[in-house]
Amino acid sequence: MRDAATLEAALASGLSTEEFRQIGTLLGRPPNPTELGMFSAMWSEHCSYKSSRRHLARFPTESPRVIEGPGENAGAVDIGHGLAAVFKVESHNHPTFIEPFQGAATGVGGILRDIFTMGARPVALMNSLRFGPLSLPKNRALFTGAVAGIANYGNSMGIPTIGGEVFFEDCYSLNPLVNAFALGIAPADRIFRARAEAPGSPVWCVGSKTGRDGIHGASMASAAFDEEAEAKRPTVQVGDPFLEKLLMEACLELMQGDALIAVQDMGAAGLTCSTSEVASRGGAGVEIDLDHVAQRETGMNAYEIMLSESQERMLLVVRSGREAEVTRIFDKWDLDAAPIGSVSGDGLLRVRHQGQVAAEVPCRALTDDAPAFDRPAARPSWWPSPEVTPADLPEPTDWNAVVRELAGSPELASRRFVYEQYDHMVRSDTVVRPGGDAGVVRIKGKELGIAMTLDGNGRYTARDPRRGGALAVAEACRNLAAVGATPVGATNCLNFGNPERPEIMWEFTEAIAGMTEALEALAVPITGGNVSFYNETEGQNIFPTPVVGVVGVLDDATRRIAQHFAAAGDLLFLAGPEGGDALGASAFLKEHHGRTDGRPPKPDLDAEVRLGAFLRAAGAAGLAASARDLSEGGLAAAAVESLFAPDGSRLGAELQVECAGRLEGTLLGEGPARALLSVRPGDAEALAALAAREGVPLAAVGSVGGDALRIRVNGSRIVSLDLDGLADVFRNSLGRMALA
Amino acid sequence: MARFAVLVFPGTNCEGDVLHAIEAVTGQPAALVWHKEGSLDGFDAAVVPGGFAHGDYLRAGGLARFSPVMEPLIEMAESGRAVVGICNGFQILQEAGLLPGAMLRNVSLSYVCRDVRLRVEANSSPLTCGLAPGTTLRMPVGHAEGNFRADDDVLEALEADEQVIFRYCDDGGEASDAANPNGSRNNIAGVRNARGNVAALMPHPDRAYEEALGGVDGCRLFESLHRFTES
Amino acid sequence: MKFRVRVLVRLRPSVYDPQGQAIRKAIAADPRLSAESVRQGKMFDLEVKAGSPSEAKARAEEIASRVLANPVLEDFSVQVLLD
Amino acid sequence: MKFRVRVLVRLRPSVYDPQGQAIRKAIAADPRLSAESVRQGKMFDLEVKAGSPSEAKARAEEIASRVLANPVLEDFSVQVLLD
Ligand SMILES: Nc1ncnc2c1ncn2[C@@H]1O[C@H](COP(=O)(O)OP(=O)(O)O)[C@@H](O)[C@H]1O
Ligand SMILES: [Mg+2]
Repeated sequence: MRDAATLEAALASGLSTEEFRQIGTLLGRPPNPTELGMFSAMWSEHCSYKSSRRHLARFPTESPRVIEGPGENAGAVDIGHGLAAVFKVESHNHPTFIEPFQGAATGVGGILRDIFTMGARPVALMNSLRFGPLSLPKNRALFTGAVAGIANYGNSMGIPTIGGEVFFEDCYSLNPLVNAFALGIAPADRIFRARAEAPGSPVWCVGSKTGRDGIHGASMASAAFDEEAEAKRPTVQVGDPFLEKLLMEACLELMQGDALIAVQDMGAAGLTCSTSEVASRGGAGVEIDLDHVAQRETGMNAYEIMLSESQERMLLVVRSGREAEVTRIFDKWDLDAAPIGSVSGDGLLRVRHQGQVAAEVPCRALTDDAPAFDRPAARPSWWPSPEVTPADLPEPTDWNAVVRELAGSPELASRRFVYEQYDHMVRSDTVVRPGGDAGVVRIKGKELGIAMTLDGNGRYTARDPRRGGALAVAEACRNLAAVGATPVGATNCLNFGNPERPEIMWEFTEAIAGMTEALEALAVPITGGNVSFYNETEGQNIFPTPVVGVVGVLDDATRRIAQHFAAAGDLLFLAGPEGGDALGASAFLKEHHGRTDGRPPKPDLDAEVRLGAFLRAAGAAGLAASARDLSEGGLAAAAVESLFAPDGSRLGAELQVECAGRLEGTLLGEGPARALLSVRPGDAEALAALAAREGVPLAAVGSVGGDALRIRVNGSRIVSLDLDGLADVFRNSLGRMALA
Repeated sequence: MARFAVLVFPGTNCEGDVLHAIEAVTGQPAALVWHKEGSLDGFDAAVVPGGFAHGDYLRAGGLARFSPVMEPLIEMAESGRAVVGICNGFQILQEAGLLPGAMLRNVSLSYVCRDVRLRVEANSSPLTCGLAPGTTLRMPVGHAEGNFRADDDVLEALEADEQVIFRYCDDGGEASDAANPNGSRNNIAGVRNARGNVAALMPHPDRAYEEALGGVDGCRLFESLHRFTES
Repeated sequence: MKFRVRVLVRLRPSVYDPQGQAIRKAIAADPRLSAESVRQGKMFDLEVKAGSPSEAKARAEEIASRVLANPVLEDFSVQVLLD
Repeated sequence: MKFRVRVLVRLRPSVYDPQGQAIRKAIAADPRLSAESVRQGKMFDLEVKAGSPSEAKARAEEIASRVLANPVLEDFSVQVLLD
């Protein structure tokens, strides 16, 4: 083995003095440079969750439906019919900032591998995006590049992207967020796990060849950005969606039989992470010889091979004697596949290279023995932020202008520019397309539909992390209810700043507390997720941005609730508690007044539970012609969104509301637990009875029809916007800003 | 009874949709055929479905012609049986020389997935033989390279010979610029060969064959294809 | 022997080039830059086994005409790189 | 005066080129063709107004570094075409 690594080298690789000492204790000797590199990657924040692990333990993770909770490559829940939905969300923030197209694309590639390693065929994708304002050319390049990269990868894979979200705030200018979500379907009794048992079983490396790309990716994602990091930047990983498509087909074909013991994708920290995790989960060891790893470049040393983050690779643990099956299937798909070692019984990860032992480390030392901190958390002095009420604001005079401005604002304009670049129809199962509250895919040959949504509001969380966390969960569940679906499981991606700062840790723990309260109230278990810390560039931290992905089922997908107005003459109802006129941290404040302050609305979890039950019952009974949840932009935004259907058809509407004081709160307030429904006149009575039974207040707020969006307040018309003009503003503004 | 072959290249991703649509619409059997097959014996028609054959690397459809299955596919076309392409399948048939023209990148330079409206221009093809010219249909597109190009003289000949079978049009049936999702010359969305047995289009009838998907106009194309194989 | 050969593939002059157009616009948007026209093409660097430079060129021409260029839209040129 | 300038943009040697890989594999299926390696790049033909060839080259270099090449992944070279 090579010489011992020095403390200086350890510090330079991101480890602390204490961690370096601990490694020495675990090994009984100092590590050599290759081993140091392996520890540095595996003990990085990104791989070890050292600042977050204790706090994540607070999430509720159980329900009768949960098959696989946090800990595996992805979570899995039972959706009936003998099927499981396997899903997870993951961040690719730092790579996207370095190279938006490839960074975002490889984020999609990575999350898809997490799904098909579980034996599930991916059937849907979503993504949650945050960028700085589009007024800056750099942000436009990041935004358009990331969207094109996501499109390129998902479209090539033949998996529809059916939902997601995009927001713009100053704080993301130097630190954009790209969180990618994927969902797959597997037979509930054939979920693959990444556990290497059975010593002697061969270990294979399959897929792409290993190159020098992305070495240090894990540690990069665990450090704040500065100019020095920019200079150290690793070779960017280039995605190869074609190769991944073949890899997916080959793996899924192989998984039909029983030749495999375990499968683990290679993501962060590449071979190091996949071998040590697969072994330590199974209580085993692994011995590999790097000379057998197919290499794309010449002269790679052990350190480089062990830490390469070349994309589109998988580690397989094969049942002894079944190697021929692996060869046959990978040959069919023209993919490299080679045995590189075997499972051992000694618990060690032993790495040979060119006839020498290049590293020998207990697998558990890399994984389970990684440090875990309880970092100090401290509430910042500005908290709580003062409430904002209309009395603090100049009163708008021209409401036509206000509604038009908001309909075309970065916050509220249609995301068509984005989702039309994503193939959202491939697989011919998409029954609710993007542009609604949640996307829905059906399962051919069954009545079952799967609904999904991805939500988070960094502005809310920045002003009140606990409320923001709860509201993200509440909104996601509300979005599912608006299509008639029942939430069955959730995943989450926690995008935060530098955890070494006590106020960031406070944001983190508060957000988790809020999320937990809402998850418990709504009875939704967390089955996995991802934490992205160090979203800090040049000393500026992003808004704390938890993103929640919730998956729901529709037992009868034909009973889904439509997301757009269905027929002229239908009546409009606002369901949910009165007094939802909160304006703190709202879209209106931001887009009209240029302010992001104030306190977000107080979550009302009981009301959310009742609203959800009401919407599902209304959907099942066929009483709702359409539904939209109220969120950013309140009632006015929900109305605008409901006008323009994805097939190009459109219907006008007239909102009629009563308002004693200022109008802003009534039209644009973001109080939770509310939805806008359209209803056939003949069903109105039954709907009212249902609302009464479920304890949900219901107010008549107008009707569908006409060639304009009209708003009448206390009987007098204050808004009349013709549909052609409004359609252009709503549907085309984001594209115009992006391509300016 | 007609037997349909649905070809699968590495990177193809709409084979399941096409298979399902054919079976659901025509009630006839269809089978997936892997690109390494050297024969299409026993099939009455072949469909080349959408996706990203060979990743669409180099050019969309550009690398598929090296597959063994292309030889029997060309024979099938020469024998007068129906050969049909959808989206990437269109590009593959062009690259193989079975259909005229070539696809450039969309003028927007972006992938585009949305519903478009099509006008049937001629019923002299396996995809349109059951449809009256002038009929309009709605179905999704999904492509980045669907910008149909051919030299002026080629284009003139195609038009004169009624080889253009579909054009992008607006709700009123007009082939306007606004209705053109990719910049195709003459709003061309689908063409056939001179003999009238090979045809393709960029939009996806395989994504519009059930109400649940938001439209059923795609059924008419599969019904036509079925009728063509019976004649 | 191995030879390095460069193949350049261009859209024929009569063919509209949407990518070149978009780049020209992007250039025009930057006051420091300007270009009268832009045409985008593709470049391929091949390594080819052959007995002589002229044989390498012939092999690359075969590859270019069969694979790399689409004759409906494109022209190509081939050059053996002697380093 | 107008000059024609050619800019060649290549992936840096250490960067993986999936397109080149796939092309090499596909042509290996044709017994008449073979290449040891394929790397794909881009080519741009610009028309640039300048007082001299060297000024044209400098202008094109500016365009290449700001617009045509992605410095994270790519290198470029510029050549004034004298016809
Ligand atoms: N925010 C979170 N909530 C719940 N579970 C989480 C969260 N973040 C990470 N996890 C779980 O921790 C495990 C390790 O995550 P990660 O390292 O991102 O997986 P991968 O190795 O696939 O990248 C996974 O099982 C993941 O679901
Ligand atoms: Mg994983």
